[in-house]
Amino acid sequence: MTTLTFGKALNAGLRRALAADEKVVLMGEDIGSLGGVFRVTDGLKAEFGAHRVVDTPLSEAGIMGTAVGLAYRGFRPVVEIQFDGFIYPAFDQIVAQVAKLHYRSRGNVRMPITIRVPFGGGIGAAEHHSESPEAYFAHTAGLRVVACSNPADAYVMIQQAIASDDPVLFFEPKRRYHVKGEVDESASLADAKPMGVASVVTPGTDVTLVTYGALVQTARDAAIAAAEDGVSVEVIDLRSLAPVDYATVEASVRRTGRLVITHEAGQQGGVGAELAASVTERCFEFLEAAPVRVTGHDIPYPPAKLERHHLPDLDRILDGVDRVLGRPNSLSGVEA
Amino acid sequence: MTTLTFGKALNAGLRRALAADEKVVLMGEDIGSLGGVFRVTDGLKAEFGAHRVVDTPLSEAGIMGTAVGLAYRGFRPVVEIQFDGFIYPAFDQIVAQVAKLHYRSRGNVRMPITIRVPFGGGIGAAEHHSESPEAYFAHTAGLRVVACSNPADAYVMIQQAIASDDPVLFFEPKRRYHVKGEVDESASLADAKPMGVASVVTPGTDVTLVTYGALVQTARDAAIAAAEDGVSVEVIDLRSLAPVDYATVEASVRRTGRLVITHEAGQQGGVGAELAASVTERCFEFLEAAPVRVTGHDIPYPPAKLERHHLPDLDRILDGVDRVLGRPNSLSGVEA
Amino acid sequence: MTPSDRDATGLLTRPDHFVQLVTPTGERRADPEFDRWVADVDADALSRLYRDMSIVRRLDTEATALQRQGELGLWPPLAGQEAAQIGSARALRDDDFVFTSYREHAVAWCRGVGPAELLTVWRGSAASGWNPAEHGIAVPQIIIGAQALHATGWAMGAAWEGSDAASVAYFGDGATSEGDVNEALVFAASFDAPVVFFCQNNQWAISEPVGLQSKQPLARRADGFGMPGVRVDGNDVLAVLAATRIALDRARRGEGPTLIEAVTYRLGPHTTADDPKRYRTDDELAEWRTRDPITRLLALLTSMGVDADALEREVAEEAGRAAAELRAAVTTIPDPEPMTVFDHVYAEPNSHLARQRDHYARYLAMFDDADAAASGAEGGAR
Amino acid sequence: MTPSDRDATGLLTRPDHFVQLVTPTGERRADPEFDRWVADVDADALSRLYRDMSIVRRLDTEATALQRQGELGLWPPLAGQEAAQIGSARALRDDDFVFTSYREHAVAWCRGVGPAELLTVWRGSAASGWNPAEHGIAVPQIIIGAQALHATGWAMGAAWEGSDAASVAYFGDGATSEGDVNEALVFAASFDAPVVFFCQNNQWAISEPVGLQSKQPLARRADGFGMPGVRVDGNDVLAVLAATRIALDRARRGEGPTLIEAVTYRLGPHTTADDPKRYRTDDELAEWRTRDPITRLLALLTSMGVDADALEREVAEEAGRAAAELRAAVTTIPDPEPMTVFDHVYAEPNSHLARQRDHYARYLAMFDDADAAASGAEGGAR
Ligand SMILES: Cc1ncc(C[n+]2csc(CCOP(=O)(O)OP(=O)(O)O)c2C)c(N)n1
Ligand SMILES: Cc1ncc(C[n+]2csc(CCOP(=O)(O)OP(=O)(O)O)c2C)c(N)n1
Ligand SMILES: [Mg+2]
Ligand SMILES: [Mg+2]
Repeated sequence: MTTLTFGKALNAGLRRALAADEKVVLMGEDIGSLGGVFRVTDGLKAEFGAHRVVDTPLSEAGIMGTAVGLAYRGFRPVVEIQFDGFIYPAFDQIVAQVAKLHYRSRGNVRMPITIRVPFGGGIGAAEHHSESPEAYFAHTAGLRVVACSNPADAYVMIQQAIASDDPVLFFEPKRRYHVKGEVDESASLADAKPMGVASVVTPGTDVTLVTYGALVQTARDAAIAAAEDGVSVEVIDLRSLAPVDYATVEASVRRTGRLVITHEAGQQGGVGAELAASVTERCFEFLEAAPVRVTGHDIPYPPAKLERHHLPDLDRILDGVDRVLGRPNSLSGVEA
Repeated sequence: MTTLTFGKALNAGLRRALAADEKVVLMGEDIGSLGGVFRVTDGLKAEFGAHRVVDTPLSEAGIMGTAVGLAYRGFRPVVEIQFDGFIYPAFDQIVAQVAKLHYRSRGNVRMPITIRVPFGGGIGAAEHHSESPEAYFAHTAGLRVVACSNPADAYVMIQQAIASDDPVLFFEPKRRYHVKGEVDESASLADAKPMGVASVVTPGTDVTLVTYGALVQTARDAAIAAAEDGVSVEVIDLRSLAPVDYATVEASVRRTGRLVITHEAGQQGGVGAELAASVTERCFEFLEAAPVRVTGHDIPYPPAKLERHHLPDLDRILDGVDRVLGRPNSLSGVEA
Repeated sequence: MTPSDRDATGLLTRPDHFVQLVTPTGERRADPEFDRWVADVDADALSRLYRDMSIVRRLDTEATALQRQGELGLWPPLAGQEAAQIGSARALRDDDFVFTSYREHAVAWCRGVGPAELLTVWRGSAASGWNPAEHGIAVPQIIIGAQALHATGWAMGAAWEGSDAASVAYFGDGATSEGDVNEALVFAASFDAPVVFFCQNNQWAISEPVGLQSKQPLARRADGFGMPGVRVDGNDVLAVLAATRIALDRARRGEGPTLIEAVTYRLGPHTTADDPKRYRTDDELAEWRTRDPITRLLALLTSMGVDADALEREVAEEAGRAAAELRAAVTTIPDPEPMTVFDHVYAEPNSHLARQRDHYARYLAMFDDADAAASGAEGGAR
Repeated sequence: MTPSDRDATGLLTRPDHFVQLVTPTGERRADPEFDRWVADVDADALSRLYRDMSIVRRLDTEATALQRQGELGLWPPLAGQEAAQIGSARALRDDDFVFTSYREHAVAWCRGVGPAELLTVWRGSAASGWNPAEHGIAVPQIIIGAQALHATGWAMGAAWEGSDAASVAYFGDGATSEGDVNEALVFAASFDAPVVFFCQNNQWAISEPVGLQSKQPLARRADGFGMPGVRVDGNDVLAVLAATRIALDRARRGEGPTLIEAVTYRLGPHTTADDPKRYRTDDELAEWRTRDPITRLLALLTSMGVDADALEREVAEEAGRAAAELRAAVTTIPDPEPMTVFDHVYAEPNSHLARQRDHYARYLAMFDDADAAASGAEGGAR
């Protein structure tokens, strides 16, 4: 076990993937000499060379489109999108090419492309640097979408994503890059929990609280606070957003009968919408209350001084827990 | 009242909008001399000139980005995206610029841009010509998203969309372009039903069936078939997908206690997910069963000879009705 | 810059110059730079090119007919662009890789794609008709311009691997307005990628004339991106062959990308769904017919002493057989099984899709049950 | 093409030529084509440009300091690019419209944007600091290249309205690789849009040198798109002014777009979050410091007989006052009220957002209630 920051855990995972398979190439803006604006690829160009860790011209569609061509030739490109808000110029290449080419080629062409996206807010950034675009990709057939929440997962999951023969949107909660955790660098990938499986990170009995990415820590804190209030909250780190590990989620909801979902992205059509709808379909008889969503507002990401009024935090999550339990809450007495 | 096809009703609505406001300009590929590949803009260039009906170079981002500049100067651009599958190159300009500029400019810059998108399948088309991308936009704050289902609505709603000071994604069910209907060309816009309000197109008491676009007709047919089976289905044409007119939907579900949603787009994170989640939140106590979704599969749009195994049709909708009613259905006996 | 400014390979870097080795009436014009690249192309080789072009035109006509008869959902005819496609594709090696748009049937044909493979996608029977790895040609691309980036990425990878294989990106005049194509030029130049950008300027993008996309010859776009651009008569198969060989040679020698503009004309409609009468004149069409790539080659062969009548007859016969084969092939394309709609979405197991697949299978099974119950009665579960 | 190939306006169409009217040591170099465009720029006018440049540099330093002190969230310094920004922006009319990237503080300053307006967005206090209509300058653009299309659309509209106003799109060297910028060139050429594409080639896109984006001078990109391209010394305010005037004149006369590449250098970090030591050498920086745009202008003024010491003193004082004003202004920027987070998402009422807003108001009210209950106790509802 080594203690690593989230960012360094990713770096270590990328290094191992580069060493394990010479077809793995990293591509992106400023990932070489600079080591990425978050230093996630620090040192890798020096170690593996400019043909394995490739600084590209400034064009996201260009990066994604050439990654498709590289995949056609048998490479496993790992693409870094510098910030969440810069993924949209590559949207066409992602949804019409990366996501579809395996289907369009009847399985003859594989697109084992990993698309790394630092995502989410909470760092006081400028416009377009705090987006949570995961729902767009979870709605896109042909993609897998994962989000990691801690260094240990980051280290393993980035390797799993790269090893996957399907394209993976790999969301990294940028505000957690500096958080430290224990990482087992010696463990074998084969023994690791598959990236498609969710983690119950705090067991509980009264309410199931599902989240991913940066909010996993907030949800765990909320569970502790709720416990002080006599409410036992089970926190699930979803890890995979598409497909969702409903076995884990369902098992929990069947026990608790109550579901709260929280994410930074807006509510309307967010990942939480699918979760609420799917869990309702699967567990209707077990639900004591409608699933509650605690999300960012349906607004463009606000300026830094307002982001705390946008992002779900401990208090808002606890209010959601109160809502699902029918305890006094912000909407008490409001007509649904 | 005039009898017009869907396409001609749109043409008439566009003509009226062009005549009413000289700041209205139409932009797109092949919309001028050719009148659009579906002939929706037929004759308009001849009537209003090349500066009002503008054939553009072949670039969707270019069209959308210049439309933003035109809006900056006070124009009301109406952009045609030739087919649904070609909207993705413009995605960045839509979600990062069109959707956000009013917010980003603190209300100083308006983006009254109408984005016309022929959408959906059922016409035996080639790849990328049958997409249902509406959920991407419904998840994007700052946009309004509407879909029309009949000539009368098309005629009015296109004018309302153009008159709106907010950007509107305007989805036109391409397989209905040739369907005829009565259109009142003399009616004033001021008296028309707002485009944000849903329509109960078939009243019923047992099940609420919500849809939009091409499937409205299929849903109505399903209601007729169900009636023969003794089931009374209320069909709601949503018209506006963002925001959704929950007043109308809720009122219906409170009466029926059962909700079926159908759309062509995939299920995972589709518009139906939000509807199911929101209605469950708002009407939990009234629901007799979990909302049922009858949707396209979560696959890339399939080749023409398989599309009937992808698109919801009358039988699949009726199966959904059976599911929500707990009558014998395809999933009878299957563990949820 | 003077007209004699050429780079080391002898490739014209003045893209306004219009390279033509065979005139519309079939005369061979000497070109001090290009001639040596086709010095080996004797009457026999030219006859083979004539054969290629004649056959693909016949196949194209047949496919159009098949569409009119309802056997295909759609067909984008290539008629008029035979020299551009054959001349370029015949310059390729097996280990090169081609990324096309949707109209490059002749290129596919040169890559060994068979008739059923070719028609599958246009019949709507499956998402694609061939295995790209088998033929060294990607599945067709309908998103305008997207493949230019794919070709560039493939070429970057080939170079990184130390191979001297090259890729070719085919796209149209309209495609040059899309961001993707321009970004491909940027990446290719930056990485010295061994890719040939082959633009068939057929004068139209559906109803839009090339003048709406560009006020300059498209080949001139190359220089600003840092690569040579060359403008050839796209109806002159010899000029196209020479230009493509030069560009491929550059690529193989690590000198990077080249943009070729092949000036040609789409004689037919954009697709079988299009009516070109709405946007272009008969005169224009007639004018371009005089520059037909096939008749010009036959004229050249005649002037070289080849028995043109015999060749024409022989090739027409062969083309007829190929057309018959195509017609026969279309009906051999199997209709897809319903449940295959779920195949190949993912390369690995996917729990969500597996469940959806299972549910749909159960749904379909209802009809079997109902059918069984009604012992063969028509219709569905109700 | 020969070096004397110029179009009617006298604009160089050979973009490799590097236009410089004032050398780094402050000597005035004659240019037969450009001189007449700045014939009116006498010592007084030059002093005003010197004043502009000195003040914006001082403001830039102050803003960087404010960021270091935690008053701003981020600041992208313009130091080194004063001549490029002032020279171009001072060529504009009030009814022209400017679309910038994020680094064009000097352009904003020329457009009359005040200190608090300028800092608002970098402080994170609001989504934007000024009303574009009031100053003829759009809100800053962080999505690289997107604004090039906006400027083009605005210009198309201006021309359609019969106005002779023009727009300017500012973007960086890195931006030239994005599809949007290339598409803007396509649209602008196609519609003869009165837009000036003003590329500040400051040699770097964060850590990436311009050589990664292009192997050619960027101005050379223009020709292939059908417009003149001109390459000027971006640290020479006079050359920049001349080039911009020429381009604007072309635009106003309906002759369409122009691409200007202003060759300059970013002396500071990409933003206050960047450490340029990781990717560039001290030598390079030292070399560029010798080409400083401000000292060179002062040298020129001295050679023209202006009392440079006095001017320098006077302007330094004024710059000091402006900096103090900036510092004072930052604290006057109001912190936003929580509920304003919902303002301006839509121009028209929106039922969904209204409900969400109402729910959040109720949520916030809980804390007020709790606070009230605890009569002023710290913390939230619990
Ligand atoms: C991104 C995108 N936008 C629009 C279309 C619709 N479309 C299909 S072909 C075509 C014209 C293409 O013209 P060109 O590039 O010249 O190729 P050609 O058809 O002449 O071979 C258009 C606009 C598309 N397929 N993809
Ligand atoms: C679409 C997009 N991709 C990436 C970024 C991140 N980014 C911000 S500035 C920058 C470099 C821009 O370089 P250049 O265009 O030369 O402008 P400069 O900063 O030098 O003024 C990058 C990559 C972005 N803002 N937008
Ligand atoms: Mg064409
Ligand atoms: Mg730069």
